[in-house]
Amino acid sequence: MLAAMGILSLACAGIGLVPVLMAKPLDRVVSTLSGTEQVLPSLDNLVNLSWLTVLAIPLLVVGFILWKWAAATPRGKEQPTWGCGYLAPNARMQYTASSFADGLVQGMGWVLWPKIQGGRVRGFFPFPRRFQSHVPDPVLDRVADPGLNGAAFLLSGLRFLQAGHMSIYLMYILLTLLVLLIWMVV
Amino acid sequence: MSKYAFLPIVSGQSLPLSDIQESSLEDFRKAIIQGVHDGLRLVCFCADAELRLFAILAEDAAKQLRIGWTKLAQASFPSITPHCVQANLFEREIAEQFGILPQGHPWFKPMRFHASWAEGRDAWGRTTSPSPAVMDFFTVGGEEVHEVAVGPVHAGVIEPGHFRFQCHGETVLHLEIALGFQHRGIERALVGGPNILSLKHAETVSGDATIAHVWTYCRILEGLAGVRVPSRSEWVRGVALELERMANHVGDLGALAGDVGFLPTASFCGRIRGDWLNLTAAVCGSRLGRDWLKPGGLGFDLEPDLAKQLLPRMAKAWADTRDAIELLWGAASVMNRFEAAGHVDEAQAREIGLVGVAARACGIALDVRKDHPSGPYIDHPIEVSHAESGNVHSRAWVRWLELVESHRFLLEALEGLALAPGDPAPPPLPSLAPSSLCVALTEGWRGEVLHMAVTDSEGRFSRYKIVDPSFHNWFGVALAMRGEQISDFPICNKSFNLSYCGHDL
Amino acid sequence: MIHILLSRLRQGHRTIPYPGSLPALPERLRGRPIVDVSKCANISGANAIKDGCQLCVEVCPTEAINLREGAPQIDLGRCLFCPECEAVCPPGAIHYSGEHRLAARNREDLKVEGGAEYRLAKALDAELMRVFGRSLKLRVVSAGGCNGCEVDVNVLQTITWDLGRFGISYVASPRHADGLLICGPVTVNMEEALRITYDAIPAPKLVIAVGACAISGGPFYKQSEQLGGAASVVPVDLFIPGCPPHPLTILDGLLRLLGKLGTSA
Amino acid sequence: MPESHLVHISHVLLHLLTALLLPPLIPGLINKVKALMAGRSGPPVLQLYYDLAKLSRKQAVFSRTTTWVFLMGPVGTVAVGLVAAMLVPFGHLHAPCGFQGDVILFAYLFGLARFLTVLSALDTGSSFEGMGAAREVTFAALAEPALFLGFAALAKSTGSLSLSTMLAHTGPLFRFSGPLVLVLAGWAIVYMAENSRIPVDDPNTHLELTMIHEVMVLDHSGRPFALVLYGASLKLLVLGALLVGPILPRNAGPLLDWLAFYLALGVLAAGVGFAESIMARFRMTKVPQFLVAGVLATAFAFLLMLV
Repeated sequence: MLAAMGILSLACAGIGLVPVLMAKPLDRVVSTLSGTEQVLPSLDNLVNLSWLTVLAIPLLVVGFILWKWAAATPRGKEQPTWGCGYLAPNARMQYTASSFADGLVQGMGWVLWPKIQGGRVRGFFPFPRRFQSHVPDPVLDRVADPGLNGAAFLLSGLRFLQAGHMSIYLMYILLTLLVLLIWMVV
Repeated sequence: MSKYAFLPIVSGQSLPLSDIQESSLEDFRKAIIQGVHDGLRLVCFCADAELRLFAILAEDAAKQLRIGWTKLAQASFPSITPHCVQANLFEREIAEQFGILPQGHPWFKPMRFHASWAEGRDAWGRTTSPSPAVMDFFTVGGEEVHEVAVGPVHAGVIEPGHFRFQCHGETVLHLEIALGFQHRGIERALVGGPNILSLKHAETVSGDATIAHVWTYCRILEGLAGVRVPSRSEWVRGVALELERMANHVGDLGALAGDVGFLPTASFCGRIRGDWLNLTAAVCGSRLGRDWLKPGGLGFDLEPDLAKQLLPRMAKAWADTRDAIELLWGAASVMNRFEAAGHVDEAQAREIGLVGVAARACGIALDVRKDHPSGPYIDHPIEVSHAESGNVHSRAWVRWLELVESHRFLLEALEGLALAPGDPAPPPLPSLAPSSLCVALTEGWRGEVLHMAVTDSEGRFSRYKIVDPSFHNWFGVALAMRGEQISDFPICNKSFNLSYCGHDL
Repeated sequence: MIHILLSRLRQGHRTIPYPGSLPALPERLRGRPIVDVSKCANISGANAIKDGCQLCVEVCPTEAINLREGAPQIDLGRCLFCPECEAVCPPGAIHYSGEHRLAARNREDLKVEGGAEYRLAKALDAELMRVFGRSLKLRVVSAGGCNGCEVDVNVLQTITWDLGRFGISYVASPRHADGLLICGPVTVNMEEALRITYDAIPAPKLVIAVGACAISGGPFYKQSEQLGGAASVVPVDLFIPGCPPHPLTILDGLLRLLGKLGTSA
Repeated sequence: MPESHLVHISHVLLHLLTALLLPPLIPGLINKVKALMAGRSGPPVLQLYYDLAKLSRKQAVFSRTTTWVFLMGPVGTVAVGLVAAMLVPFGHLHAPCGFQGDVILFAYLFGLARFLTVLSALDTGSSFEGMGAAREVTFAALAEPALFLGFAALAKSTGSLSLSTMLAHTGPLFRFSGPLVLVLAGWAIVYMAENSRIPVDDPNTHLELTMIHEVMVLDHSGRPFALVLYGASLKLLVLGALLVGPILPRNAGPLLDWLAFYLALGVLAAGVGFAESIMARFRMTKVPQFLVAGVLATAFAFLLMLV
């Protein structure tokens, strides 16, 4: 898993840093697929890709110099992350992934309809609670799944047609042929 | 005979302990639960080293307090908190200070994280000294929730405290507050007093509310010593208290503007607050009013000449204040922010016993200056300012209304003082009544400041209890954040602007 | 918008021209106390009290006054600048001046004696000055005081004092800071947090203790709940006495440290 | 060497020097304007230069939990910012590097910088920095379409996909027309969001819970932090050049062109300072609406160019 991700990210970095190398082969793929010489403007011409490469070098050089300069800073003793001087920080004080996404989830709430449980604390001396939120996939969970389930439910009503007797199936074929014949004549 | 077993008493009154009949534990609990159920407020509930429990209920409508006490047979009693939320912190304090266990307390956690005062008796059975703010916090379980732990060292120039948010994304599911970092032992230090340090300790309960606490402390001593303060001196004390209110409210409104990034009011108010502080400094040499008040009278008088000098300076400061704060109400972008955050409803506010600006912003017209008046407020009543919505805007608006009212009071007082000749320096205070109890309330700029002292057979404090308004109100901050955006916490917190040191003592 | 511009016109430019000229200080401001040994009843012949006079020592709430060779020596690190000693002294040997300059680099320099010159804070050495001369970011840590010092530390950011124009500002993260500004006596409960914050600041770093609490424990010096000042936890480079110090006193200390005021007393 | 080459080289040199040295001046200017509006003297205009000089001499404290990724954020931001600066025309006509399609590179360079900053923030494990990172990506998801739609409108107007042509030769029809105003309005919103200015973020309140950008760099110190600060000011310059590009007079002569450019940047900084002085910051939940307004403005511009 990690190796595959690593290879992909390396490829991304490669395309990002030296896009010139990728432009020609990509153009060839496009022209082969489309069958003609030039359907789309050549990627090579649209963006002056060699510039990107030229700029990537100073970016890396500047980055390297700054890195050296910043890393060469005299270092004091390592300390815990600043936590307002509190004595007993714990693991629950790390920001969570769900919280990280919450801003966008709330913002897109009209599409995503997040399901939230246990968010409200009531009473002066409340009992410990659990908070749980879940964002169903709007396409899969909200359209595709219910849609297919609904279809399955409706269609299951037609189950009786599947009697399992060869003769009845033959009759279906005959009826179909008849219908087609009538339709052709009309 | 009233339906409450507790003895009526007024703010500033001292009486021998023997005059207050001891209740049985059962009656004591009943009186508190029934009283709070009927709309009285639990304003003080504490223990002392002899396992006595004292409770004071405020019957605001009748302008009086009700006091009762009981002596425990052992170091535990059935918790009142399940029936009366206002007892929550008081009971945890009692447990922490004297190792007395409130059995069945639903939220039994330390509140200041110090070792028990009672040798070898700890309510949690701890043997080592506790680590601050290290406790079992309320958690909302689930892998998606993250906790945000803020403090003790906060971003701004703010006192230390620990805030634990249960969050999902930007939404706060729950906030729990753990304080105690400022605990420096003031109540313990006052036992055995008054001595030469006691006045300084009263001044430093909460530095920004120096006058409110010192005045209350002075009234305790004056009550116990049976001294009456000349009315002119009381006027001057009123000036001190209202100047303190002016400076802090102006500062708070500026800071609220700053927290929403509204530069004009933030910049102007920051400076104008200094003008009000400097008016205080003109009288006593200290911008916070240190050494201005003294038991029995004043440390520094506000002579007629000085009063005349202060009037034009105050007029200038007031003109600037109006100008700067009116910008706030005119800025739609600010109003949007203020109205959106930090809501506490009136029922909640009553149940948890909010006081001061925070309570008045929820529509509870509660003000010690009107409900338990003393000194200049008896003859020159103030009008209680309040708002209805219980959000950040209401708390800001109440501050503004109070500024207007305090300015009116100051103008009247300074004009009066400019004509009245000064009082002679107060004579040294006679010794305090032995085996007595005195309680005094003052409406500081944050809200109700309560001090209660019990003296021993030699007239020394055997117990000195301080209840800063912050003690009641921190719970309000936590409630106001439920379901809110975490990015609104700073303005929400600032709109309460509670004292950490006043809570931690 | 028009209202805002009009307001700006009315409010005007309000940054004080300090250090070019001194702002008006309250007349009753209790600045640096002055001990006039010649008037002291414990020493001089004319006023001498037979068994020796200890009144100032006795009324001082924080034991800031000691008798050295008979004459009072006031430790400004402990002094709360209350009027007790001045009021009690029969011949008026102790007197508060309006002098706001109080900051010192060493704890020992905070002692006021009759005749001796007060050693004000010296600037940083050349090496540190090269680093911090034009840019000093401070992390303020409130460690158990009464929030009085915080009030006046905060005030320096307002338009009147405008700390930023000297290249000094307060920052949120200790990683971004060049020093700690500590208020409060350092409670037991804040000790570890203070240490964590100090360690989180990259070297070279400065520590500034503001107020009597941060220098000596202030009015809480007898309490076991506190540690008696910042120096008990971290090395302190600048002491600014007061309870709380006037903003001008704090500003004077900071500017002195950065060599922006010269060395004259 | 012919004279025209010398002139060209001197322009490139000036461009390079501007990109390297000018950025820290911009926050200084903004702060000065804000100070004047507040009625204070304010920090010196050169304060950020002083800060950078100090930070380069200081030690850095690294968090135990961080890895090399932590350093990638600041380094990447500056490296990427400098390269992006080479694509945008500053004063006179062309940028040092201009080619068809550089606009896409430009946009993705910023994406790359953001990605590195976010990674670097997440590397610390702090809940504050995670919070900042989440805010950054959420808002970026709305700011980027506005940038692209603006580019699309300009591309349609100039028939070019090179920033130098798009910004410097917008064509007489497009210039001072409705679509341009819409593009600039949309980009102004992007400018405020990307540079963490009011009303989106507040660079002055250093409160962990409310910030977007600064909260992501709470753990950086010393030289890496210097790079963060410098990178942020570089972004002000580059996006500023983008914003003032289409309205600058070109071909008035090299000297005047450069002067006009610097002046326009100064006016922009003053404008930002002024805007920050008169309005409050939005509530965090309102920020997306504000950004969507930017997207809509640029989308309208693009539609207007199509018809």
